[in-house]
Amino acid sequence: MLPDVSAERLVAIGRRMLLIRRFEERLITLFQDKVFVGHYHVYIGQEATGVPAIAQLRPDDFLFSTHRNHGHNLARGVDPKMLLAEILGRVGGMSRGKAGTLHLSDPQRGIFHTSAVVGGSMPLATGAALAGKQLGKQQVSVCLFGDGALEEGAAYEAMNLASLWKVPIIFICENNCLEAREDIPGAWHTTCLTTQRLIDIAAALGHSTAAIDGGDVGAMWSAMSQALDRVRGGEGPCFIEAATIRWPGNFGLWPELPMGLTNLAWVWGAGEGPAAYEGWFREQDPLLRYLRELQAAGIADRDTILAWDEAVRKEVDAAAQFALGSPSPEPAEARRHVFVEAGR
Amino acid sequence: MLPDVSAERLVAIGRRMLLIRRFEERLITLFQDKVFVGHYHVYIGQEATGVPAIAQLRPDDFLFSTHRNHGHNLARGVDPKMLLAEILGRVGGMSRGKAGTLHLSDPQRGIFHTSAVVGGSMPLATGAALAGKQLGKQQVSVCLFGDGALEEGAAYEAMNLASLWKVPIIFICENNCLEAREDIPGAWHTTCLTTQRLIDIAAALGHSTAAIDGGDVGAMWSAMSQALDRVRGGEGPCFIEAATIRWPGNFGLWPELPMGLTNLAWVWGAGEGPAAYEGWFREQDPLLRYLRELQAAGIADRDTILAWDEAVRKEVDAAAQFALGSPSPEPAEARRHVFVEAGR
Amino acid sequence: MSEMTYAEAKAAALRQVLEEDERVTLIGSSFFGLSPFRRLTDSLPAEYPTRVYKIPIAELGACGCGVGAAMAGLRPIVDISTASFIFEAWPQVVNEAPHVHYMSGGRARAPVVFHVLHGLRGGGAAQHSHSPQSMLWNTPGLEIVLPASPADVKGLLISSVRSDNPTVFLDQPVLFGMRGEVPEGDAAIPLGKAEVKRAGKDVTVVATSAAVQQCLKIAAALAGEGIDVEVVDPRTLVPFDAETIYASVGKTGRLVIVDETHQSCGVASEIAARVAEEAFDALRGPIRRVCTEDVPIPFAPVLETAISPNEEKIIRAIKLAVGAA
Amino acid sequence: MSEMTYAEAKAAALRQVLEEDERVTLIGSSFFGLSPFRRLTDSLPAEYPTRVYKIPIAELGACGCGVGAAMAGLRPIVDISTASFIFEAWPQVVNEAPHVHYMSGGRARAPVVFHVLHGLRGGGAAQHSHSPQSMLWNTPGLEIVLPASPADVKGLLISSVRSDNPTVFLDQPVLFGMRGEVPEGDAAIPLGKAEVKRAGKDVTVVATSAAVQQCLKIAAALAGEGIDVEVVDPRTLVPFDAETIYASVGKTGRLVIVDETHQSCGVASEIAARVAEEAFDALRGPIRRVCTEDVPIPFAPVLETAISPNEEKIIRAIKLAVGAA
Ligand SMILES: Cc1ncc(C[n+]2csc(CCOP(=O)(O)OP(=O)(O)O)c2C)c(N)n1
Ligand SMILES: Cc1ncc(C[n+]2csc(CCOP(=O)(O)OP(=O)(O)O)c2C)c(N)n1
Ligand SMILES: [Mg+2]
Ligand SMILES: [Mg+2]
Repeated sequence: MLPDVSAERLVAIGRRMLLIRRFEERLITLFQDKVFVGHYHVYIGQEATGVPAIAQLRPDDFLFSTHRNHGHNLARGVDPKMLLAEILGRVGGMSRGKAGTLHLSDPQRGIFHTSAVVGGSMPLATGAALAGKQLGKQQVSVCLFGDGALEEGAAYEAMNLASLWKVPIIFICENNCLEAREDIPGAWHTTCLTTQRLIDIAAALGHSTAAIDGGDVGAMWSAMSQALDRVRGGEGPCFIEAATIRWPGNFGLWPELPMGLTNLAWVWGAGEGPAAYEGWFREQDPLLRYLRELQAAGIADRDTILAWDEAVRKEVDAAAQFALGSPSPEPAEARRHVFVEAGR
Repeated sequence: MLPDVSAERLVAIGRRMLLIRRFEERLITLFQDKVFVGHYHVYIGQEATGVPAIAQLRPDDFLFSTHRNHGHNLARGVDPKMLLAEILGRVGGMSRGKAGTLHLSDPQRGIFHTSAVVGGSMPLATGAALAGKQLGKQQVSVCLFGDGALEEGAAYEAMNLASLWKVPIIFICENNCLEAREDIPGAWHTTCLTTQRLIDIAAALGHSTAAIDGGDVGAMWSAMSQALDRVRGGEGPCFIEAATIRWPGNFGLWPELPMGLTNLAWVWGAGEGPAAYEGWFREQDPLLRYLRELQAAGIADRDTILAWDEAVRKEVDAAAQFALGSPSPEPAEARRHVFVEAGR
Repeated sequence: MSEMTYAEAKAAALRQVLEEDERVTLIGSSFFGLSPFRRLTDSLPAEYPTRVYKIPIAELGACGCGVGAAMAGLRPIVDISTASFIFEAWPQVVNEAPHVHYMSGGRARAPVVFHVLHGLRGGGAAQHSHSPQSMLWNTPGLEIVLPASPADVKGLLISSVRSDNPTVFLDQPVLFGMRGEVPEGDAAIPLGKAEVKRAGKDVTVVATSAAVQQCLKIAAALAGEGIDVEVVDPRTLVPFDAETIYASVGKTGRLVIVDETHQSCGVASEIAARVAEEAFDALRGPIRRVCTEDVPIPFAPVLETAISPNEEKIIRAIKLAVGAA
Repeated sequence: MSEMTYAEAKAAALRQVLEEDERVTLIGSSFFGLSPFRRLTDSLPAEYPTRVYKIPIAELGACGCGVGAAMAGLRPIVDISTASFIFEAWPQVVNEAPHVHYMSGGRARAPVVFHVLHGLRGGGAAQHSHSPQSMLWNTPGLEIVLPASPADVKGLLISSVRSDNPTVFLDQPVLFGMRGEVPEGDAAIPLGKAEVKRAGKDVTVVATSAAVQQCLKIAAALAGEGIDVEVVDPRTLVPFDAETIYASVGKTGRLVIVDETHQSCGVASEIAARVAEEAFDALRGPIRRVCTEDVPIPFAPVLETAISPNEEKIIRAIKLAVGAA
């Protein structure tokens, strides 16, 4: 279902989703080329959750992400060049190479700090919401996290505090435990939570809740717009559970591309792909699903979509060129910014 | 309502409740006499929860308590002499004066260690239940805690683990937030939980739940016996919320005796008391409530009850004499038992 | 100057920062724990109804909220009361707050203050008696403040709240009733300046928090025996004013360190290691530490005293240091 | 004796303790994190289906369960993998486990092992690179084990599980691939015995964990320059074998300490403080520490190396110590 918004916004959403996809695909190939170290997490398969949610924020709202943060940053409009340079540990990155993939941030866009500790962002986001309330500018704090976060006690403390103080926060749980290969609703393969309806917990703690199909841009759009109305109106926290089907390349910490790069011909049913993943690219992939909806609604035809792709790929090429061209930081950089020195 | 058990058991329950009451009252006067240091918490007003719950345990079951642990220890049959000596920091105490009021334990009775950290005992008790399951002797772990524990993340992690592993555990939340002076159901004066039905949380995490009147011995008895059947049968965790009316002497950490010592004449409607606390001693006090039930059922008359009281007071006198006569430990005691030395 | 108790000076500082900056927000407000001095701040929630938040028993959540609120523009003071319970908040205190500025490459900041009451309290036993400052010192990115007098608590609390960095403010409740002179007006004391609390020539005693006052008393007594003790109070562990300590050791050649953290990897260990590294040539004898022994804290008062850095142990260490034992 | 990798020796120890004592129970089982060596223990859940428990992302709950299960009669090993996440479990690790035996006056015990992978890993950045051993050393009641070779990991892991005390077992994944001789049969190594890993007469280098192997390589290289380095590995911090270190310093008169914890209140601070207190007269020059600098861990490899106790810094410290710089 398409969100009920202008064609321009619909197009912007699709292009942003495509940018995330191509960015992450490029990242995987860069890692395979041993261009950077560490473990990392990509956002492929969850584009339909983050993009329509984040697209509705005001510039001065606050955004909190997790270890799986590239897509959220791109959705918020962070420069892909600096983002990629940071992931590669280069001085051209937003944090001059000190943060890497796990701690991407852009304070000017309300992304102050990313915790890669599972559950860690939920108290932080609640505190930012408190500031939003206190500062009187109706700023909202949005906190995205995985289903795993609800295994950590921090999540409950944060949800209780948010509810107690009635702060303007939206918790969005991206539940990616529905396996693409065994997509039985309720079969939570990677989570160890004993509940099957995550919203029950939030509801018990006084949140207004919604459970939606996280692969459906329209569903996310409307859940989010309702939640925003509610929290900006001072009615206290909302909790949205977005169930996303797990992308088959999400092998633990080091993703792979089992289907190769996404073939946009899959949008219009053409193009071959590995038989094992037919279910994914014919039905489940949220990017392809959305592009098919745009096509069906007459908003974008095949050529338009291919033209977007070309533009996006150029943007990603430029980002890669910038990042690869940016040097490693000087060793002395390591000793800067431990403390704020000014004004002391 | 009286539990459906033999008169002997009914009597034993009443006498144990009375022992707890007189023990705690004596303790308050000892503190006022500056006989011991620190802050402490008494069990007055919650006797109808702990006693019938703990009375049903097997000798080899495990029991976990909190900062408010005197009553649970006495209910389990711990020697009042050593208990009091420990609270006073004397060498005759079970832990030779090292534990004090906050950390009373009696490993032989399955009380291995008492955490005075709010929420701290819930993971410990879950682990003991795991051992109970693993060792194959059908041992059950029982964990008593206050409503405040559900404000700590530890509680949720423990409840989820217990449910996931289906270990034999009974969580008993003694919710003492119903103020005696303003006993409106749902008015949670001291807690900061946003939910008003604590069992909803446990239910969302897969527990079998029951919410009962914690001032009613019979209600507690049957909730507990059902829970024990269930967990010993390997069906996974139970969660009981026992709502107890807050005893008016429970002023934060240093209790007082605003009505003086409990006057048993209040059982049969005689005896004066401070007008401000009429509601408490005429209706709410769980000890008096239970004794009235025994009297009404013809199990104990006035003289019998007074005779119990005399015996209990003698036991408490003896405990006080023992504890006060026990010396402070030698300084060198402080350096013993940091590590198990034998068998290394 | 006016004379007041440590507790009054602390309450005055709180009111001053609340007055001067409306971003200052209290998340929890038991700054005097359960001591009778709590009356001094009991009315804060009523005085600042929109700026004081009551917290559930959720230290991790509360500290995380403090960090988040700080990043988003407030100046929160999170009160944990008993220092032992900062452990519940450890992931936020040591693995979020100190990394905000650094991981952002200097673009974000988290000017939060975590307030705790540390140390042996008489009957606190193993779980309510912690002095977590050395664990915190092992965490780069946190400022650590340990006041030891009425003037210091006022001046250092003001500077902690004004600081742009995450700061842990620890005080020892035994100091609450102590009286002393406190300067009027903006009495801020910069973080990172040690104070020679008593000048002396025979031996340097570096003491922290309540141990400072204990050592000053002992120094006065030992003066009568002809031992001239210099007492240096670092006041903040981060930033740390090592120079003042090196200068003192340069003068006396003898060093005793008195501190309430457990001995192994404690505050005294770090100070000893720095001096053994940077001022070794000035030392004329072994460095001696008087700390809480490496034992969980027992309940009974006699046991608590036995393992604490008590007067007897301090005097013995000083006498050994000056060769008078 | 047979030659094997550190990872193989560790896996062998795990199988040995599981075989010899059916109370041994695994709560979590990622003993090799995400390294390829995980294949060595991948089959444990299938081999011991009733004795291996999968855990949710709930470190506090899992560690608490380990302590509770230990008190009630099991011998649990709780695996936290990345050491940074032991902070989530801090209240159970530092404020429950170490107090069980003591608070019970010697009647209860908590023979649990907490297993973590510590240290700089290359790209772990601020939140995945911790070495919490010094914070743990500040907590009386915990045994702390830091193996540095295939023989040590096997022998120390067996003893950790057999110990009646709560024990934190930390290893550095960079060691997994190292090959070395491991004795056959019951290869248990008692906790509390340091090992002189290389004898030398010019300078004592006390190193821990992976730094031991790093220092042995450097020592071999410096031998060519005529500097004879003695490398001492304490192997366990608690119990701590200070005597072996004092004896070594007594012989060399020079001390360099190399360790991966952050410098302030780190493991090296404690060792330095003890020597400056107990073996001062043997010292012929300043004690030098080479640690991770007091900076959050940065992501970029060049930055991580810059703040780590790297080869260049170790060599410089040794040369300064022996007066060759
Ligand atoms: C406290 C903590 N424990 C463990 C980890 C290691 N870890 C990183 S990602 C991850 C899985 C998280 O699952 P989920 O929250 O559902 O997010 P997803 O990766 O599925 O998007 C784990 C366990 C961590 N980062 N933090
Ligand atoms: C983690 C932690 N934080 C704070 C405290 C201080 N404290 C002791 S008792 C108590 C109230 C507990 O309330 P509840 O659990 O409902 O038990 P009750 O005293 O009402 O029986 C608090 C906050 C503590 N012991 N542990
Ligand atoms: Mg997930
Ligand atoms: Mg309560």
